[in-house]
Amino acid sequence: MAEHAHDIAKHVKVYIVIFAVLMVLTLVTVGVSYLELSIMSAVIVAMFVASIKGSLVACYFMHLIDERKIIYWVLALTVFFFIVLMAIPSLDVHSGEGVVVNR
Amino acid sequence: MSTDHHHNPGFIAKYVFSVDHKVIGIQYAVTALLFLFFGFCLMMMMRFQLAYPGEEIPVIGGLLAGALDPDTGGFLHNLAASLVSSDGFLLPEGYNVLGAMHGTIMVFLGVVPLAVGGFGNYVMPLQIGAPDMAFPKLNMASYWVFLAGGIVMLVSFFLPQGAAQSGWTSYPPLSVISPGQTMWLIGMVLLITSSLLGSVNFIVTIIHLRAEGLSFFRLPFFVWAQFVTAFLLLLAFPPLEAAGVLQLMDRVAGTSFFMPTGLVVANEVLNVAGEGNPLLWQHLFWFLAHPEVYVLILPALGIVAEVIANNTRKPLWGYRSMVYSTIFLGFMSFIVWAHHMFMTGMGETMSIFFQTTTMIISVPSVIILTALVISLWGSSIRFTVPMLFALSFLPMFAIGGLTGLPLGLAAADIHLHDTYYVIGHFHYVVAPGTLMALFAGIYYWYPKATGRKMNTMLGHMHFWGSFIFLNAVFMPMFFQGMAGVSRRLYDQTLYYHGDAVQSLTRMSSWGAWCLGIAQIPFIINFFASLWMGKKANDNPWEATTLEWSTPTPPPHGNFTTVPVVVCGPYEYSPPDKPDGFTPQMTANA
Amino acid sequence: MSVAEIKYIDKPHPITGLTNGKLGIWLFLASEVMLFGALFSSLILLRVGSSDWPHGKNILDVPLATLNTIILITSSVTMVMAWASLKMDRFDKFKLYMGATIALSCAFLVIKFFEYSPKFSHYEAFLKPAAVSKYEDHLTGKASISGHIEKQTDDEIVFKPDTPKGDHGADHGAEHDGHAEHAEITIDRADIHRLTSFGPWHSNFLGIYFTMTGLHGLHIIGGIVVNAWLLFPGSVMFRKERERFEGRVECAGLYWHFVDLVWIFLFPTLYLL
Amino acid sequence: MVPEYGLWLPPDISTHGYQVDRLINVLHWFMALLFVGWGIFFTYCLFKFRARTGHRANYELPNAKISKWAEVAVAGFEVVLLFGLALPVWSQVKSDFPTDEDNPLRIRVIGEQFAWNFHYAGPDGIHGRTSPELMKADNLIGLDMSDPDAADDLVTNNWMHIPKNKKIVCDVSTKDVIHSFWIPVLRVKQDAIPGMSIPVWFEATEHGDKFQVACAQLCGNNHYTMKGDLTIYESEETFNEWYESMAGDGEDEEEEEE
Ligand code: HEA
Ligand code: HEA
Ligand code: CUA
Ligand SMILES: [Cu+2]
Repeated sequence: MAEHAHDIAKHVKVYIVIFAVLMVLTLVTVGVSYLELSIMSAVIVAMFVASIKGSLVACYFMHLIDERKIIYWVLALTVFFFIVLMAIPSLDVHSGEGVVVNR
Repeated sequence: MSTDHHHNPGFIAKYVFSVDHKVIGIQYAVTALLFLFFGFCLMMMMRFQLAYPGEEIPVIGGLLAGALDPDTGGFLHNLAASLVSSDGFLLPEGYNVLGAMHGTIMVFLGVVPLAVGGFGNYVMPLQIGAPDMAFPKLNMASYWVFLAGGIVMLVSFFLPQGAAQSGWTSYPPLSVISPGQTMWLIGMVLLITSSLLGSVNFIVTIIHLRAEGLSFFRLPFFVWAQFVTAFLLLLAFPPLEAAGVLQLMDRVAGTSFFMPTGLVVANEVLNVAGEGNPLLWQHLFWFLAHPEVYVLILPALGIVAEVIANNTRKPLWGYRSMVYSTIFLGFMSFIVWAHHMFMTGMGETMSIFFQTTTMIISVPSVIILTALVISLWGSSIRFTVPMLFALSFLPMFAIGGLTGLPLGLAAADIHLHDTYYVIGHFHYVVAPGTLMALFAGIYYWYPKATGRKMNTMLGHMHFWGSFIFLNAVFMPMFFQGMAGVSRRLYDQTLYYHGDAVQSLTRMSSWGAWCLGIAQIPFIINFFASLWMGKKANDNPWEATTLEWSTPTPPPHGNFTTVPVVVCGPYEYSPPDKPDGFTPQMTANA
Repeated sequence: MSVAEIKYIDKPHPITGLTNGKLGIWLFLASEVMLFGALFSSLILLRVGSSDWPHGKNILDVPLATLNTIILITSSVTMVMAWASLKMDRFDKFKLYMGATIALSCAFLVIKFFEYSPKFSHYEAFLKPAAVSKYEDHLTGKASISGHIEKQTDDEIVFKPDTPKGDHGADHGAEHDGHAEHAEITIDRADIHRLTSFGPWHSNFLGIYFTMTGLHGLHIIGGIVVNAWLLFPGSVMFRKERERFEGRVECAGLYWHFVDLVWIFLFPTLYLL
Repeated sequence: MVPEYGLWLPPDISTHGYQVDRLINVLHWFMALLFVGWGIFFTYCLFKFRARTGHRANYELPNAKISKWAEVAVAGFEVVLLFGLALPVWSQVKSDFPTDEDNPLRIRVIGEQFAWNFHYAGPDGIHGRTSPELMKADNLIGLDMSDPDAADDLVTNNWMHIPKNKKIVCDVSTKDVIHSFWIPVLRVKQDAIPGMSIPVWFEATEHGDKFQVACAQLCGNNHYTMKGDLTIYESEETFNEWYESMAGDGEDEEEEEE
């Protein structure tokens, strides 16, 4: 938010650190992909790293870490519906009694 | 932005590319009314085929058949070729074109733009005491993108492939392999974009620009309805946009997101990669389309609440529970979508979940409707024209809503799914329901927008005609559906059960044409009153909400004094003024 | 007519603590979450339902994409630095950082172009089941051969196949296989069930890859337009309406970080898994 | 004999259909009751509280406990409907598939634009292999005649034949777009989803040859013509007689009959 110049200067230091961390994590996830992990663990690791990177961007570059309440509310609502949306594939694949025919 | 108000804009800037929410609202409303009318005309043609299968359509059939010749047909040629045979009767593909475009136009180009774009834009900022929308230019952009979408849809009729013909639901693989769908998808992407721009604007405006003293629980119910609606549009539309992009890819880039392996069309194996999933579309579509139906109904409920409060001369009963119900309704509407898909072979757990949520979502509707009816108790009802429309909304929405219950129970849906019962159900909520509420809104706010009242006599003619004939159109559909007649059926007499109820179909068609005639007084009234209507003062209905405390028609910036709100929205007949009312806005701040 | 002013354009609202623009951009981003959410959901569904989902690394160019990831993250940093410079009253630095952001985004698109274009000249021939054994030595997939077309006639195709599976040193993306020393082979058209380049029509994997990265690319273009406006014509606002200008830069930044964030998820899901 | 069709539900000739009908009927009585009760209150208000001289609106809100009770009652009734009537039927229709002991007749139902194909397994009870490449005008479902199981198979086009009093399982699939397999008199409806084969089961309690199979989902221009005939035989014996007479006809599929 509207801070004073020296606050911003402090922010800038944080940005640089985050930048470095993001770079390292990028290399980590690329590196891990060459390890030939099983698909399950590969997905978990990749998504874990991506979530950390994503949260860093959201929290620090987008300043979500000290954002206003109302934005949290909007995002909470969105996240809820996002999860519902993500449930669609599982609803579809695991519960139907139809048989997939791969003719 | 705000600085623009200081210039003296020219005609174009003032009335065409205007950033004033009132002008944009009127643009939206008029465009939407024209689309409604157009959508209705499509349906009147279809109803002829249904009533008299395989006969020449009177007048229009001959006209179009005359345009079949590519040399003399001119721009009508493509249209005619996609609709009629050389004998002037409707082709099966023509029937499908009309049906798909009727649904699309009514929902996305008629009711939503009228209810949200029109009434929302015009009335909401006034009711919250705001000078304009938070982002006036965005507001203008949203209208023009909407219009572009509408034009794309209209133009598609005149292209060689014709307009879309796979139903408004556009289920693949049919939609991917049938002509005309590409334009539909492009049009939809534009319409969705327009709605997104609009909804951001609505939410910011309602949160930020309320007048001093106008707390959330002093908002008129109409504003609440618009608020929840905007959230539905904001969060439910993007998945359809995604689905639309995927379907567009399937059509133009040859992908097969919705096409499984080994499809055989006309004994040829389709040369696509395969491995797609047609149900993915249905999930994404209904993820939008169920919230969408509440987008159709919530603004209507808002209008009805305003009109009823005003004409009962008494505060609304259960205002708070109505507000909470609306929020709950909006929230729940995101998790009932698969009740449109019970017959796709979903698993039992999943169907139990969606049956339960569907039953739950009916409860807030019951609460809202009950509150509105109890509001009549102890009141003093003025049967003005808007009030007649608002009152008739209640029982007809109740019929539509109640018939949603059998559809929501999968076992009953086995028989009713995709029959005319469904058509009956949702037309009772969208046509005798929403449409009547929108008419109420037009009669109610017309004096504010134009400074003149609409004619009461013509209004009564319009009301009784519409009321009677809407029921005549849609009531028979329940019996048709019960008997087992499928929807989207070009000729039901081929079936034993369809032939048995053909007389009902015919009755319904005559109802539709009479309904058309019943609109004539309205159209006359709407235009003639601009010049000949009785002059109205600033507050002809003696109403409390803010839009009636500003000059008629409201100036740029809406208010001449800074509005300060001192009380709730419906202070009619308060103890200190038994025959009067307390406006929300103090006379002078 | 002071009544006509729209409030909270430059100053935050006392209760929400936000300007109109900032609340608006967050709502817009919420809708964007749902847009990309739906696409990710589709991707998962398609992948789970597929019998043979390729490993992104075998088809796509991971080094280029890694480079692009680095570029995009850097551009996010320069973007936030541009905003910080404004706050610290360094308009010159703002211009510098903003210029860097735009340059990086353009670089991203250029690299994307180089990533996309070879796909359209690289082909895969899916063989009919009966013909698979005939080309045993050259198979690159279960029943398919990928490579470049050298010559084609009505009933034959002269094909320069990629290094077959199993050969070592081939796991670094098909694009480099143009260099692989491999003899040309001739394939009977009659043996081919489907011949396709590696465009979106190739398979659902490439379909969703092109759709999602393409849509993401459109977002990048949108960001470039906005940022360029802020850097050139828009920057006169800095002197006239300072707060409002800062607000706009902040909103553009939020949007830009979101585009970056989407990429952070796209990159592993498409390229690495 | 053409069954009597009328304004309400079509005749029901299935073993499970009465439950569907009962649910629909109970529900409509409930809806009618609610609507009428609510309508009486509504009309009474319109009359009693109309604006007239000497009548004035009352600012005080009525303390309407009754509404709470009405709402609770509605919700309660919905719960009863859902758990008492609707879900049991649904689970019977969807999960209680006939077991091997019931020895059901399995028929593959394959939709196409614009016809229903019925694929019978014949005496061996095994459906022959099919493949999309073989689907041609003279072999609509692409039956692979090199598969020995296909030898005694029979395919009918737009004409379904089943015996009465026998459990039937239909595996519903489609060649091209989505269709919906619907037999109104049997209270059976199942969408045919491309890429999937979805089973439904039923048992007929009447016989006759004037029944119809419909397509309930928009599937293209001639969706409306996509109807088949349904003949229900009095017993399994008569059904088998029909089967043998068809199999002996020496149609394409049966040429390799021994
Ligand atoms: C404005 C639009 C609108 C609204 C509000 C609704 C409301 C509801 N709808 Fe409807 N529906 C549609 C529009 C709408 N619908 C459309 C367009 C389709 C078809 C799409 C297509 O396939 O093309 C459809 C289809 C549809 C289906 C799918 C049918 C099928 O394809 O087989 C289902 C199934 O569950 C359903 C259920 C419901 C339910 C349970 C409600 C509930 O919300 C209703 C709740 C209301 C009430 C219960 C009545 C209220 C109260 C009273 C009567 C008062 C009585 C009270 C007291 C005494 C206290 N609808
Ligand atoms: C909001 C939605 C909406 C509305 C209002 C309507 C209104 C009407 N609908 Fe529609 N309908 C749908 C949405 C809607 N419909 C949908 C989604 C489908 C499914 C499509 C599909 O299968 O894919 C459908 C399908 C559908 C069918 C089934 C077709 C089939 O399955 O084969 C039928 C059949 O009769 C029908 C009839 C009507 C009629 C007679 C009206 C009447 O109520 C119309 C009344 C209209 C007016 C009275 C116009 C008023 C306006 C004016 C007079 C303008 C005046 C202008 C100025 C003053 C400028 N509709
Ligand atoms: Cu098949 Cu309709
Ligand atoms: Cu619904």
